[in-house]
Order: sequence, then structure tokens, then C-alpha cells
Amino acid sequence: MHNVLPLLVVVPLAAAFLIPLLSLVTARRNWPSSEIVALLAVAILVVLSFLTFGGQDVMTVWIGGYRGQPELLGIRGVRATSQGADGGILIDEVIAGSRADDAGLKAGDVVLGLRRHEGDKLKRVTSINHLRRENAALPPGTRFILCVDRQGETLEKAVSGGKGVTGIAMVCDGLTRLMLVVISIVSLAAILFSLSYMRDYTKLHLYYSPIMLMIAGMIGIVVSGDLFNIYVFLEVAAVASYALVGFGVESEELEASFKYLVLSAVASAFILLGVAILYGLQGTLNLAQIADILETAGPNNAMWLGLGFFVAGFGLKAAMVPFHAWLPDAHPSAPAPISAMLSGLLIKASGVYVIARLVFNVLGGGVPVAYVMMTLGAASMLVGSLLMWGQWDIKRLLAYSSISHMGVIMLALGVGAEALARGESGSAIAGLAVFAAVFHLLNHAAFKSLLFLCSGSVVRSTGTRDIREAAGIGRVLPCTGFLTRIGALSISGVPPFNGFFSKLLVVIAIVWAGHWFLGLVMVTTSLITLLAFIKVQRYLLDTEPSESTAQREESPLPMLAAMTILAILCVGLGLFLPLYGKVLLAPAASTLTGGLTGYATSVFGG
Amino acid sequence: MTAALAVLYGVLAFMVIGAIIAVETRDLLSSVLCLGAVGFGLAMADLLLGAPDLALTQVVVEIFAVVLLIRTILIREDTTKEFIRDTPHVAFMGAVLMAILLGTYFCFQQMTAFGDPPMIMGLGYIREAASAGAMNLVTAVLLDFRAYDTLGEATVIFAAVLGCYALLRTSGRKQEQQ
Amino acid sequence: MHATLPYVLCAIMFMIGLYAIAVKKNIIKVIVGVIVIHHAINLLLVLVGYRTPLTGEPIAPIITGVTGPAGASGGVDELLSQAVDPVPQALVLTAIVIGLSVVALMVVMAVRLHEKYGTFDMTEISQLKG
Amino acid sequence: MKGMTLIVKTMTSLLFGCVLLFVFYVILTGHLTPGGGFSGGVICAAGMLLVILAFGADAVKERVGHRWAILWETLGAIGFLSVAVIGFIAGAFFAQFLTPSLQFKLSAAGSIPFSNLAIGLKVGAGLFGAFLMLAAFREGEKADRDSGEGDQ
Repeated sequence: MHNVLPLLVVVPLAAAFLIPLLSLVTARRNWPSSEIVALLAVAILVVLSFLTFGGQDVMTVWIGGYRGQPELLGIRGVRATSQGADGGILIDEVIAGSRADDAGLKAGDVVLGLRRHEGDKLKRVTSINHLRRENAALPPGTRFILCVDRQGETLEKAVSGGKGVTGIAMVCDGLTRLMLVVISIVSLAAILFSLSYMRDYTKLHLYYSPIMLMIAGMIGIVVSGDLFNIYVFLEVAAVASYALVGFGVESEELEASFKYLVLSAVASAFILLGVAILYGLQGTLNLAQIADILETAGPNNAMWLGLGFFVAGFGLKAAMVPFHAWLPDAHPSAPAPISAMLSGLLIKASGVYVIARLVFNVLGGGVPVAYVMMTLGAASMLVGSLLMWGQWDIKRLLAYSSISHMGVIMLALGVGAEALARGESGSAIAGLAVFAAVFHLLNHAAFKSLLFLCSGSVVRSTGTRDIREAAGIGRVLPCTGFLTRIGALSISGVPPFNGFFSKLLVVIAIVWAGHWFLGLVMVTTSLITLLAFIKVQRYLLDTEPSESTAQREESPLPMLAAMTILAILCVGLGLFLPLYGKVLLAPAASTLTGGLTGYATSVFGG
Repeated sequence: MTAALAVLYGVLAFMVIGAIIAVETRDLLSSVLCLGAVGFGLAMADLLLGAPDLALTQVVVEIFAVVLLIRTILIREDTTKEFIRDTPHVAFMGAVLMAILLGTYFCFQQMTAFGDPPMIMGLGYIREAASAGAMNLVTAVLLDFRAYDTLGEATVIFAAVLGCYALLRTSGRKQEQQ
Repeated sequence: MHATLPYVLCAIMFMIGLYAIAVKKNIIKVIVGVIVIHHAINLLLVLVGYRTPLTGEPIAPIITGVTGPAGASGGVDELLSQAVDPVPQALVLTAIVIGLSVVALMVVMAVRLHEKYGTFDMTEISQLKG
Repeated sequence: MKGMTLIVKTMTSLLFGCVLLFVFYVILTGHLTPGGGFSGGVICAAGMLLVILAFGADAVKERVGHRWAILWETLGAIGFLSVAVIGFIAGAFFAQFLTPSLQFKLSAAGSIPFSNLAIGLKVGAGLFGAFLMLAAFREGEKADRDSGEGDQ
């Protein structure tokens, strides 16, 4: 099943490249080539994403260059900031249990240089990075001899040389599988919905090609095991989404798109700055290798700076509260299937997923970052739901609700990270919190996409986004009304539906971890959400339709089919949790709680 | 401080000053031209830092971007009277940015010293370069070891160009009565 | 101080660009700010990959001599001890092109917004309330 | 736009050949000297930009049209993707499927020159197309500029 991973990116890319090419031939004859290619590609993606469940738990594919287990650098685990008297490296601290400790280095030693063989000429080193460079320049696995000055006495220590990773790793573990399944299913629904919904727009190959690029970008992010590669695919998804947000080219859409573009460009800049700082510090881009080095080297200030830029950048992409201004403009302005994909997938794949991956598996922020995440999460949860309360525009209301729900996921992840930092005593709490977070991520993708598609269906029949003007549409369009009801009940957390279970788990995890206040905030938010969606249901579904509304037609079959898929998910995800939880959610949660060591060993060991 | 380093600092200072002028000047055309100067400064810095590939690409890309911007400005009338937002906003943003800058300055003290990178991945590439066959290691890294990144990058341009086509359509929705 | 001064200059440039984006009303100024930010980051990446070797001059990562006996001029061995890091250069090459495509999209949007509103002033344009 | 004066047009048509020659040099020797697909592609687009500015966007659009730009761009993209996929069939994604031969020769780098060529094609055609559309776009002109090529 190794071969599946590259195909996951190749299939949507090939579709995206083929669509404009085919349209050159077919556009004049009105053949729906774009639609067919896109639908085919997404169907293949769904199959492929389920194929990843065969095979090992963690699959790693190395693209370009060396693959295999890297030997650990012999000098790892040393902190040295100053130079010794005669030019060597003065070791400030040796971390217990690290490679350097095994080799017998101690604090206060001065590393003078190294020899290739016994009796070779001594090659002097001037800094710890110089030593790392000498180490990396040697052929893989070479042993060399370190010359150390300990209180005037010269010692020679044999250490094994390092070998770096050169290729780009594609990693498929539990969390990746979950994201792949979510992405492929929601994309399938969105494209199915587009078949009818997008008929009103012109030049559809310019719509289907970017949408495939966006899918390719999101898949690229989640299967990637390389820092810069994540940035590149983030940009693929983002650049494609800029065009899609402004696809209607009306002034309002263009303005929302420009706002989104500027803020998203700033976010990308922050992320790239973080990549630059981390590369400067570690000299490598492979996530597992960074985790491997950091695990023993420990953080320093510059690494905190890089992590801070990452949190700011991905927080902007995920619309956490101080950075949320673009989302309520951008998501409603897009065509409905795109809103569904942006809210359901993009802010997760390019925001929360990457933060979770970096904090839990790569950089390991510990307690301070956990508190930052909890604060961001609680603030977005509360602010998002309060702003949602006053909205009459259905899509804008859903967009604010997205901010609120992203806050819930972030809060649960923060609680998990904080509990994980407590050590043994917190591991059960962390497990539950992270499980609740990924469960809520899955659920939110299902019901938010469903609701956005329903809103698209409503907008298509009535031509307005205001729920007062579209009042009673649920009685005119019975199918849409029924599906909207399912979505609204799910999102407000009414018992048999999926939203209830994940919110319950989040609250239990928060309270178990001892954050009573946050638990209270969470419950308040849920109540506000419930009230807001009662309002939506009352206006849209439970009033008598006005005369102009009463003559609208029901949406065509593909749109209903797309919504039905998601509605079935909304019901099924809650009821059948015991059945699929062990396969889909538990591995995702355990990937995150595995920490730095777990990630590094699973990537290199596969 | 060696001569090369002095020249480098000169170029960097030039870039910072150019950036300030580009941001602050009121005339849009001069602003864009200053930006071009900053870009050429960057190309020069690339040359000094041993990156001829980058210098080449940077110069061409800068020309392209500046011509694009000038073409956009020249034929359009700009009616902006006040360039800067109201004072409280400016003061707030200025304070935030200064705070970030100070934090960055503080944290950069523990950054890798200039001229002393760890190069764990880079030396691995150089060591294996003979097997890739390319003499220009940057190309080898781009198109062999990290070709997957390059695929993503080509895709970004593809997406951007399609986006330009999509956004430059005269009308997004089909007119119904026509 | 001396060891990290170039990075700090980069950070200053980054903040100048961010200042333009946050404070300026004019769309073109915002685009200028984004380009300045891209320049700053590209510069930081190149600086991060630079090395001053103990012996000899730093050289560009291009093999100019036949790889043969150790110490041959321009060969792999010389590169191993003196060349600057090729990886950030490849990253910057990627980042430059990504930046160009983002800027092209921004210019297109500026043109469309100018067509709709007849101005580059963001405050006159804004209809949406965040 | 009618374009610029006769002098500029003549000079441009003379220069454009040189620019294209330089583009081929930069792209084909990208693995030996500084340069490569991206630089070459952007230089190519800059040369086209010269033509667009000198002759006027409408004249260029009549001659070339952005359908050609889309065609070459997608072909370039598919070409680069197929380099990856051929490698995939041969063993691993992006694996070298050609054995590198003599150093310092055009054939020295296996599949790299092909990738360079595909990327150059893609970048050049893409940026050219985008700039052409932008230059031909004029405000306040709602007439059927796009007729005949859309699926309206």
C-alpha cells in the first residue's frame, strides 16, 4: 500500500491540469468534460483514501534521495553557547540519557576538534554548528574520534557520525488517515453539489480546476512530513481558494477575496519566517528529524520565536479570534460548495491540523503553548458564538459558527497538550481530550459542510441569504428543509446526533482536567449555538412561507444527493461511534499523544 | 569586519531605507520604483551571499512584478486622499509591531550565528550530488532531491494563473434574459 | 550582536512591510507591503544558509571542477568544506515564484476592484463589515 | 492600445529573438550553470511582456490568444507531472529514470533537463497568459469581449 501515497496527490493534480486542456476542445461544444473529470478524480480519491487503511500503521515514503533509518548524531544532547579558552567548544550542559551522555561527555569539557582515524591530523572546530557540519560532511555512518579537553587533560572519545535525511518524507499515520477520509468525502459531496449549483456561472473549467488544486493542496499538507513541503502545499490550497472565493466577480466577492488574500498572505509570510528560523537552527526540514533533534537538545529562545510565528500564522489560517476578521467575509462570499469546503476542510487542514502536528509531534511546546492554545480556543469559541447570535445572513451566521467550533477543537487540543505535559498522571485526560478534539473535527466537517450546502440550496431557490426573507422555505422545499433540520440539530448538539457526543466528550475532558471555568464557557457557548440555530430553524423551517417564496422549486437531484451523504454522516457518526472509533479516531488521537518520540520513531521505523 | 561583509551591510542598509521610502512615499509610481530598487538590492545581496541562481531569478521576477505594477498604476486614476488610517489605529499597530520587533530582537540573540549554519541536510545533498549528476547543486536540490516541492510550486503558479483568468472574466454569472 | 545583526535587519524590513499592510489604506501600498515582506523573508533564508569557512572563500554551490582526488578545485570535497548551503537557496527560489504568483493575483484583484469602485482607496471600497 | 512607435516595434522584434535564445540557453543548461526552468520561464515571460508593451495587448491577443497560453501551460504542467509519474512507475515517485552520463554535458543530469524544460514552458506560458489578460482587460467595457471562447 506504499504506492498509494504519491497517487493521492497525483490524481487531483492530473485532473486539475487536464481540465483546462480538455476545455479547449470541449467548451465550444458544451460537453461537460470538466465535471466528468473532477467527479471521476474525487471518486478515485475516496477509494484511495480508504485503501490507506491497509498495510502498516504508519507508512513513510521517501521522495528523492536517501531513505532509511538515519543514525543519530553522535554529539546530540549538548548545549554549548560559549567558546573555550583556546578556541574549542565549552560544553555548558549535557542532557542526561542523550547520545553525548552515552559518549561520556560532561559539562565543563572543551571540545577541541575531531579526527577521522587514530593518529590523524586534528581538525579543530570553533562552534557547535561547525562540529555538526563536520559530522554531516562525512559519509553516512562513519565513526570518528572527538578530542576533548577536560581540565587540562586531553581525552579521545569515539562517537558515531550522523547521517541526515535528504528526501522529502510522505507520512501516513492515524491523524493523516482521518484527515484524508474527511477531505475526500466532503470534496465528493461538494463536487456533486457543484454539478447543478454551478450551472449559473460562466467558464466552469476555471472553477473545477482550482477546486481540484485545492483538494490536492490539502492532501499534500496532511500527507507531508516536511516543513517546507507543508508550506508549499498550503500555498497551493490557499492560492486556489483566493480565486474560488472571488469566483462570482461581483464587487462584494472581490472585496472579500482581496481581504482574505492579504491576511492569508501575511499568515503565509509568518509561516515561512518560522520555517526559516527553524531551518537556521536545526539545519534540516524533515519533521521527524527536527523532533528527533529537539527531543534531546531542548528548546531555546529562537525556537520559541519560530513556534510563535507558526502559531500566529496557522492561527490566522484557522481564524482564531484575534485573527478572525477575514473568515466571516470570505466564507459567505464564495459559492456554496466552496464555502462548504473552506469551512469544512481548509481551515482545518491548513490551520488546526498543522498546529496540532507541530505542537504535539514536532516542536513540543509544553505548558506555555498549551495555555496559548487554550486561550485562543476559548476566546474564539466565545466571540464566534456571540457574534453569530446577531446575524440574519444565513451564510455569515454559519461562518461565525465555524470560528466558534474551531475554537472548541483548539481548546480541546490545548487541554490535551497541557495534560500531556503533566506526565504519567495526565495521559488518560490527554487521550480523552485529543480524542474529543479529533472527533469534533470530523463532526464539524460533516455538519458544517451540510449546512453550507443547504444554505446554497436555499440561496439558489430564493436568491437571498437573509433568513427573514427566505422564511418558510423549509415547507416549500421539503427535502432541503429536512436535511437542514438534521444539520441544525447536529450543530447545536441535540442528543442522537453527532455534535452532542463530541461536545459532551470535550466538556468531560475539560472538567476532568480541572479547568472548571473553561468548562462553563464551553457549556455557555453550546447554549448560544443552540439558541442561534433554534432561531434559524424557526424562521427557515417552521413559519408559513410567503407567497413569493411558495412557488420555488426543489433543488435538483445531485445537490440533494450531496446533502444526503453528509446528513447520513451526521446521524451515523454519532450512533456508530463504537464501530468506527477504534479504526478512525483512536489511531488519530494516539498519533498526537505519542509525542515527539513516538512520531520520530514511527516515521523512521516504518 | 571584512570588506565583503561591509559591502553586505551596505546593501542591507540600502534595502531597509529603500523599503521605508517605498512604504512612506505618497506617489504610487515612486513607491513602486523604490520597491524595484529594494528587489535589485536583494539580488545584489544574493550575489554577495553566494547565490547566483537566486540573483538571476530575483532580477527577472522583480522586473516582471514592477512592470506589472507600473502598468496597473499608470492607466488608472487614484483618488486616495489620505494614505494612512486614523491615528489610534496607527498608534496601536505601531506599538504591536514594535513589541514583536523587540521580541524578535531578543530571541534572535540565541539564533545560529551568521556564517555558521548547521547544514545537516545541505551537506547531505552536496555529498550525494555526484549521483544526481547536476553540477548546479541548487538545480539538483530543486529538481531531484526536493522535486516534490517544485511540483507544488509549479502548481501554485498554475493556480495563480487560472485564478487570474477566473477573476478577469467580465461576468461571473450567466445573464438570464440575454 | 555582530553575529545576528543581519537577521535583525531582516526583521526590521519584515516589520516595515507588516506596517504598510496594517496601516496603509491604498491597495497598491498594501501590495508593496506584501512584496517587502517577501523580500525580507527571502533575504533571511539566504542569510541563514551562508557560511564563512575557516579556510578559503565561501563559494556558490556549483561544481566547477571534475570530482577527483581530495582537494581538487571546484570539486565535491571543496564544496563540502566551503560551499554555502544549497537548501535555503532552493527554498528561496520556490518562495520567490510563489510570491510572484500571489502578487499577480493581488494586482488582478486591485484592477477588478478599481473597475468596480474607481479607486484604490480601501476605506471607500469596504462594504463588508468584519 | 495601439502599441508604441515603429522604432520600438522594430527593436522589439529584433530583441525578442535574442531573448528567446537566452531563454533556451538558461533552461537547457540549468543543471550546469546558474539558471533553470523558473528563471528561464520568467525571462521568457518578460520577453513576451516586452512584445505586449510594444505592440499593444490587443494585437498580441489577436495573433496568439490566451488559448495558446493555456495549452502550453497545461502541457508543461502535465510534462512535469509525467516526469514524476514515469519515475513512480520506474520505482519511486520522482525517481531518476535516466542514468546520468558524462559530467558537464547536457545529458549529465538524467531527467533534470526535461523537468527544466517542462517548468520553463509552464512558467513562461502561464505568466504570459496572465499578463496578456491583465493588459487586455479594460475598465468600463462590458461588451462581449469573451465571446467565442467561453461556455456561455
